[in-house]
Amino acid sequence: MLTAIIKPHKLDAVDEALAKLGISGITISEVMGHGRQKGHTEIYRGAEYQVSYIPKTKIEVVVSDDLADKASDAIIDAARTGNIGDGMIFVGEIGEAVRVRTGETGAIAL
Amino acid sequence: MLTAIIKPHKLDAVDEALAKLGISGITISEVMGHGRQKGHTEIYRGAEYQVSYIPKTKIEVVVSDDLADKASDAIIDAARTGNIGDGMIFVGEIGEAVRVRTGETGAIAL
Amino acid sequence: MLTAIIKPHKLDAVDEALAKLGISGITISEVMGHGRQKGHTEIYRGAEYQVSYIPKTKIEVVVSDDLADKASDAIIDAARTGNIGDGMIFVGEIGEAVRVRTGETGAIAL
Amino acid sequence: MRKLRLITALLIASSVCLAAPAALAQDGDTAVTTQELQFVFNTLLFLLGGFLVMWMAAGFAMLESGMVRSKNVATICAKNIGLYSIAGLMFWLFGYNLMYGVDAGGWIGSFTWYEHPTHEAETGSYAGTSDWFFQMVFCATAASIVSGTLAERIKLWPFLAFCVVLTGIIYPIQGAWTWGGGWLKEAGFSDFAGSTIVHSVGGWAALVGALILGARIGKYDSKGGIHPMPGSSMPLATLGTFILWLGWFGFNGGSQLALGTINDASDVARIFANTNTAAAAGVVAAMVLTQILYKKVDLTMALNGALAGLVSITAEPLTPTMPMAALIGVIGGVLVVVTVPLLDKLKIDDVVGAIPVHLVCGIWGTLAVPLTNDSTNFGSQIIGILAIGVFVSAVSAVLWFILKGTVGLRVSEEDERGGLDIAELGLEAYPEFGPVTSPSTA
Amino acid sequence: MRKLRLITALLIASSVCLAAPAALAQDGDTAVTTQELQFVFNTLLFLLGGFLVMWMAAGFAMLESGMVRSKNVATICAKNIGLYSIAGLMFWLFGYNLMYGVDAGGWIGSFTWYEHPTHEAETGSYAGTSDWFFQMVFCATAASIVSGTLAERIKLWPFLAFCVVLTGIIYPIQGAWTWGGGWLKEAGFSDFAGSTIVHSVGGWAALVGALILGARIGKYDSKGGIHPMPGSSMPLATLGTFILWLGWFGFNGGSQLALGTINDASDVARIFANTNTAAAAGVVAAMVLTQILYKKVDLTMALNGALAGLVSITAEPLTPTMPMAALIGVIGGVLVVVTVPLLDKLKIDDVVGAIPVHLVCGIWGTLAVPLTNDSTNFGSQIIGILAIGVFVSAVSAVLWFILKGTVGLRVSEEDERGGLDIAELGLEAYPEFGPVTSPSTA
Amino acid sequence: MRKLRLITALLIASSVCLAAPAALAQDGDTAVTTQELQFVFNTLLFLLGGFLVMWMAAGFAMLESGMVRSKNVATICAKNIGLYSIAGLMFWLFGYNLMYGVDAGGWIGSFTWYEHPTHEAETGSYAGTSDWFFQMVFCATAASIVSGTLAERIKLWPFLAFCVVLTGIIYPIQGAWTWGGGWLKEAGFSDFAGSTIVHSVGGWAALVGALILGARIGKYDSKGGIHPMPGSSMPLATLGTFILWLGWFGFNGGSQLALGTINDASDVARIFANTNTAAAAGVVAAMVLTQILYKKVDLTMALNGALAGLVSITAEPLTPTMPMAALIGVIGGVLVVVTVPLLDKLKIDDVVGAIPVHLVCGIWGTLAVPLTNDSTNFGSQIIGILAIGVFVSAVSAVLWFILKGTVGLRVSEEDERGGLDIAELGLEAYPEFGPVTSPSTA
Ligand SMILES: Nc1ncnc2c1ncn2[C@@H]1O[C@H](COP(=O)(O)OP(=O)(O)O)[C@@H](O)[C@H]1O
Ligand SMILES: Nc1ncnc2c1ncn2[C@@H]1O[C@H](COP(=O)(O)OP(=O)(O)O)[C@@H](O)[C@H]1O
Ligand SMILES: Nc1ncnc2c1ncn2[C@@H]1O[C@H](COP(=O)(O)OP(=O)(O)O)[C@@H](O)[C@H]1O
Repeated sequence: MLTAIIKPHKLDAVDEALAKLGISGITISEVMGHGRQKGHTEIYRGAEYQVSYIPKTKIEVVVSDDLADKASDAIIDAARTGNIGDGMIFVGEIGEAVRVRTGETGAIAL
Repeated sequence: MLTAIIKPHKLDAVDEALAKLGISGITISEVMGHGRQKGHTEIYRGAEYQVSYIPKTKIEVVVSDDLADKASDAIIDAARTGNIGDGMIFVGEIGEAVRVRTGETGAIAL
Repeated sequence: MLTAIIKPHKLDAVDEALAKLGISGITISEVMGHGRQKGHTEIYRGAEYQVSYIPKTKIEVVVSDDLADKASDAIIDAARTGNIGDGMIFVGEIGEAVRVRTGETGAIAL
Repeated sequence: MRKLRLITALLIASSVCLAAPAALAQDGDTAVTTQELQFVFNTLLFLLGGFLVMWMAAGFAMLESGMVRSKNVATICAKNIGLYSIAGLMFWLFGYNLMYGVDAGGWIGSFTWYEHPTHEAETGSYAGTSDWFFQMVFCATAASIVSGTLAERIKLWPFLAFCVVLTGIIYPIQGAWTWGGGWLKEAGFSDFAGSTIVHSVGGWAALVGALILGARIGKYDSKGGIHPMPGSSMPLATLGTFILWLGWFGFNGGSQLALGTINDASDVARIFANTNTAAAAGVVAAMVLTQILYKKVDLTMALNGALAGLVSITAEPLTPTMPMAALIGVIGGVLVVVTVPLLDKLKIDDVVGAIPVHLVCGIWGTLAVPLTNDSTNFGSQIIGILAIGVFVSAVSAVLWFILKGTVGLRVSEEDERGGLDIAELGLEAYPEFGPVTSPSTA
Repeated sequence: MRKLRLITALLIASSVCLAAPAALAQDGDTAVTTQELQFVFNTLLFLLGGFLVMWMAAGFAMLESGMVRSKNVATICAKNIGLYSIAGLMFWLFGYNLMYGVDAGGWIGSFTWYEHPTHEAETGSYAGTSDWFFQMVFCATAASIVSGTLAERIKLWPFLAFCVVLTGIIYPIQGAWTWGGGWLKEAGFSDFAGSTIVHSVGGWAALVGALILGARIGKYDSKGGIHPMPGSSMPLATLGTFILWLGWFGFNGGSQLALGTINDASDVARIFANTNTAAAAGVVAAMVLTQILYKKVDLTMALNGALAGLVSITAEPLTPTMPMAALIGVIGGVLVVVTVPLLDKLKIDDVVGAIPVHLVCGIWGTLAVPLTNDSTNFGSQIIGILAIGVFVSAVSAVLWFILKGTVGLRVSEEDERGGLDIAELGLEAYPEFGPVTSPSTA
Repeated sequence: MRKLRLITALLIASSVCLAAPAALAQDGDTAVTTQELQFVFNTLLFLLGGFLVMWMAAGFAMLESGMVRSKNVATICAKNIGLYSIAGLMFWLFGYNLMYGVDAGGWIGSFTWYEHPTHEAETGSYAGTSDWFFQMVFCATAASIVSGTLAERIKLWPFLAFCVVLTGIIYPIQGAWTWGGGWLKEAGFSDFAGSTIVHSVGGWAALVGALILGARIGKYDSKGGIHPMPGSSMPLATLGTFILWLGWFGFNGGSQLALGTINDASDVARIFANTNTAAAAGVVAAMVLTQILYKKVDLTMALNGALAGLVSITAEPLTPTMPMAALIGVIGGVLVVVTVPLLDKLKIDDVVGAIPVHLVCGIWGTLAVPLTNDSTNFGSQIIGILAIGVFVSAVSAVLWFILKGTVGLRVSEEDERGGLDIAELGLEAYPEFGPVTSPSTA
């Protein structure tokens, strides 16, 4: 499973890049975070405060092992702006994937 | 850890099915996604557009290894409608589970 | 990867505790769940109903293996109130972590 | 040349009048007559009352938007602006003349459309069209009531089709019986501003609709369990209630139908005060009672309590003293708190509580008239309530069944689960705020 | 038979008048008299002004709903509809006669309830009950001010209990001193529409309450840090401000108390214009000043700026020229921008900025009266400000302490963290829109 | 001593009048004269109409808040309250005298500010300042129109700078030509309440602005694709539409400019009815047409349909019969449904549909005047439309270009993506409700 944290407006590009690899299954959610990019300061009614978390989009894609590297590269290509806050990709192992509708498992389910 | 992406209105049924297995710990979140079900087209103010992502509910349940298969089956049974968009279950490994309140670890923590 | 489910108002304390360990990368999201804490009953327009899910904050932190235990302890310290609903920490393995902006991988990327 | 137009008008006027500054009656032909003065004041009251009641359409839209789940909010908005528009057209095409073209003691007016009178024809004590406007917004109110009860499951177009008949035919016919001077008027029935004639009418149509349509999926389970489906926005529901409260001053105050004398003006003032007092009492009653019954105040009941007080005082906002107005409102508030769960027991699914508020309190308010108004009696009041109830329910039932049997009333199960907004409008009310998954929003 | 009723009335009238179309004064007994005409116009002004001010209750509800965090929104709605209802009942039960039943130069009226006068008793220049209605909504306004400051931590019922005393006793007693014709009136104090008598009164009660109640958990840290807790909905806060702005035309314009002459009508117009100008100037001042100070416009300050301008002009909306109205508003806007962070420095936690807006600008507006109104003087103005400030603060403090010592004022820490909506009402304002976890919403 | 003040006034009055209860004209010197009566009624109409139109500012704010994405909602609120405030100040400083200080047949009034007339100077048929107030809110309306079209990308201050000139110079100058009694009036151009003079003016300024500013990032792709960006809150958009609809009764009804005679009062009533009918017809037309074209009702089009009907009837709300009013509204509704996608084809990005509603229907409504008003002709109407269109477009274009070339009109790409709220105000409209990531909100 690839978990990517990207800038929200890059979602379209990433999705298209994955589609080109034939990857159609994707789950996204809205997250917030900080990394090297540490948020910024705002003023509300005269008081400064720290906005610590920047909105990001999290993408989860389960792919067969052979596609993992390609997918990872595709995401990086599509999501990179070169500016701080571009995000991270984490690659994890999935023991099994099951399609609820059919009960299929493994690569065929993806 | 079982990660299931299901249709939102199936959450109740899944939760009950898990409860029957004695699984009480569950974390849910709201996600969107597409798989074989590719979204649909809408018209807004005269312009067509693609709604690419369908709202889904993500369920995360950490169970001891012996319960994993049963839990997976229970989820499939409860969440299946037989129609497209029923979702996926991903089974992953958790190194350790710690209960914050007590510091207990392992199966006893779940 | 550490996945922690904590009480929302403990986020600040946890974030600070991690920062003290030099951990700056963190991704948070809003989830709901139940564990031993089983929700509560409310009345709406004269009808009782079960609020099954309690709002929680999910924290995901990818750290190098050597920091994992310290981080886990730090989270527990900061998030514990001793009351029910304090949450869980799940420790999983990440195969690889890539920084989108730079393409760096491994511990240096974190 | 808006300014100049006026100045010219003034010059013309002053060439006649200012030359004779002595005033109104000095020179009978050109000065303002009593009739003219009354005409202007009464017309003004109709227009003021009318725009306030028109504003109630927004109140219903907001109340209902706040009380439905987010997946059905855009549809309820569409229904509300649609039904107000339909009422505006139907009350012109048929409604007004059906209602006010009736013979004294009669049953039904004429199927003709309303036309603006010429200036020369304006010999009454108010502008004809100001009355049309005022009566039209009442008609729209009746339809607004229905949309709330049937929300979250009825299809858009069949609902609007029902509104066409309700506002064009059903409402005006029964309205003719009393306000048009028909047989119920002669039978002694009294309903000052429409507890029965407006609110119960909407309530009956809603009740019959709810029975025929059935409850929302998941609202009642087979074991007798009730599954609340909390409204998506309490501030919008509160805003809607305040809008309705404001509009009600026009609703009841305008129903005095005249303003230009000491008696009329002070009566309108009295109506304002009694209306406010009943609503306030309804709120307090509902808050106290829910605190006692459930150990927590239920905001939605407090909001319903305000409307309960308002509906209850509507049949007679003039004759009560302040304590009586408060009492009438308190009973309204209590009725709502008691009736809402009762309907749930009967598995009648009323999304916003329109039946308790408009039907139950409408009946209560109408029955309460003889308590303070000596020229009325319980017998006539009951006749009116029954006659209108039977008529509206029967015709509505036929209409709902016809719609059900032909185009169908209810969206598919899948559409209901996914929300009417996507199914009926193809858009979301709040596309960027995801609904949190919870069983109650299943 | 609403239409027929009118027609009958007309026939009766015309049998007398139309036969003598020459008009009003031809036949002294039946025609409209000057007194009658003034009566109708003045009553109409009270009713118009009254419903506009009533609408301000919705404005406060929306402004406060938008300025609190989502977990407290339903509770603030409940407080607002509750307090308006309580004001409506208390001002009937005690308030009006306490305020307007005072002897000339006196201190307090009578503890009796208000009763509608009979038609025969309507010999004044306006309907008695129209005045009751108009004065009642002012009383409600004072209470609305308090709810905003104390939001997000005060318990529902103790707050409402405070409102019972505020609207039934505190407000009317001090109101009697000036508007009732009591001692402050004789001392030369002048407050046209209530910068002090309404707005500061709410402001003092809120300030004392905030001191006794303490700040919200997490608002101020031990190191002197201030942690803003941004409001949940800027469009609702904006809507609330616009509603208040609209209602203010009734607030200030209606306080002319008469409409039926050229002088009165043109004075009301002048009040409308000055009121609008001061508000507009307050907005522009707040926007420019926040841009200068913080390099960004602060919308919440701009909204406060509008209200600051409105409160500032309220003590004397008639005598200023347009440039003076603008200046009064500009200073109001500046005061708000400066005072909001000052209160934070003092760790006085005012959720919506009601103290800067209603108390600070209320004082400023009252002090500004002699700048444009020659019949007033600074000494009397200061006496009025102090007398009312001391009285309201002292009685409020006693009351807050009694409530604190008995039922308790503040929700538990856990309830405050989890939100008052769940704790006090058992429901959520927006059950489907999850609050994003962020430190500021901790 | 508010109550006492009145009583005193009454005593003075009655010492003169009540002694002579026979009434108004008995004693010419003290009684109410016809002029006085007309003065009061007309002033009242201006004040009523004025506050209703003022309320439209809130309507635009809510409509636009609902139609933009949540990341830009607070900014659109700031723009709306800012522009209304600026209009209030500029129309005082320059606008009114530029517009109404013009010579008959002239081109421009004087650059002087408006001053309240003294009581003695009030010899007209309405209070001077009531007219100022009424005309000022019209001016604000024109500016409100612009903010919607240019939302989500234009910088706050440059937008407000444009509003300064629009409300202080552009609007009043062209307004002088017709309503001020200038050359267009003499050329026979007729625009009762401002389809062209208010709505098209805003529409032209918006169109030119949209062309110069360009579309939002991602709205149109290079392959001709159109990417809708759905509005964040349908209930707020609906509320805004209802507010505008309500305000329009003041807009059109108040433009009768007189109320105190049978003819005027019945004309105002007729205007109310026609206005409502056109709006209702616009809604129904838009709903039916979107159903036919797209198989689903488009709520945003239905809302635009209401406004389309309202704008269309504004140039002549008095002379049409009801069927004609309905027809004018239907055509307005159809025009909007057809024009919205057309603009998208032309890559003119109008966030809320202000150009179809206010410009296209403004032209249509102005052209439709001669259909029902025999004293007008198509030639004059076209001259007026063109003259005003060319003037406003040209001056606006120059102004937009100057702003673009100096301070810049548009936020940076990053700020636009992240939302104007963070970039321009440093706050979020809904800080606790995260926007769901979706391509359309990219
Ligand atoms: N170690 C980590 N664990 C979890 N999430 C991380 C980690 N590091 C970064 N992130 C996520 O990635 C996002 C972007 O990271 P950031 O460091 O700001 O970007 P960049 O890679 O450009 O330095 C953060 O907002 C956070 O959500
Ligand atoms: N390979 C995948 N990786 C991540 N999420 C997936 C994947 N495949 C499917 N999903 C998730 O499961 C949901 C349902 O999948 P879909 O293919 O539509 O259903 P079905 O199993 O009926 O074909 C999607 O919306 C997406 O959130
Ligand atoms: N087995 C589990 N799998 C997934 N999430 C869990 C599990 N157990 C607990 N959780 C999450 O942790 C949260 C707190 O757990 P709970 O059991 O209530 O707390 P405590 O540890 O104090 O007993 C739950 O709301 C749920 O989101």
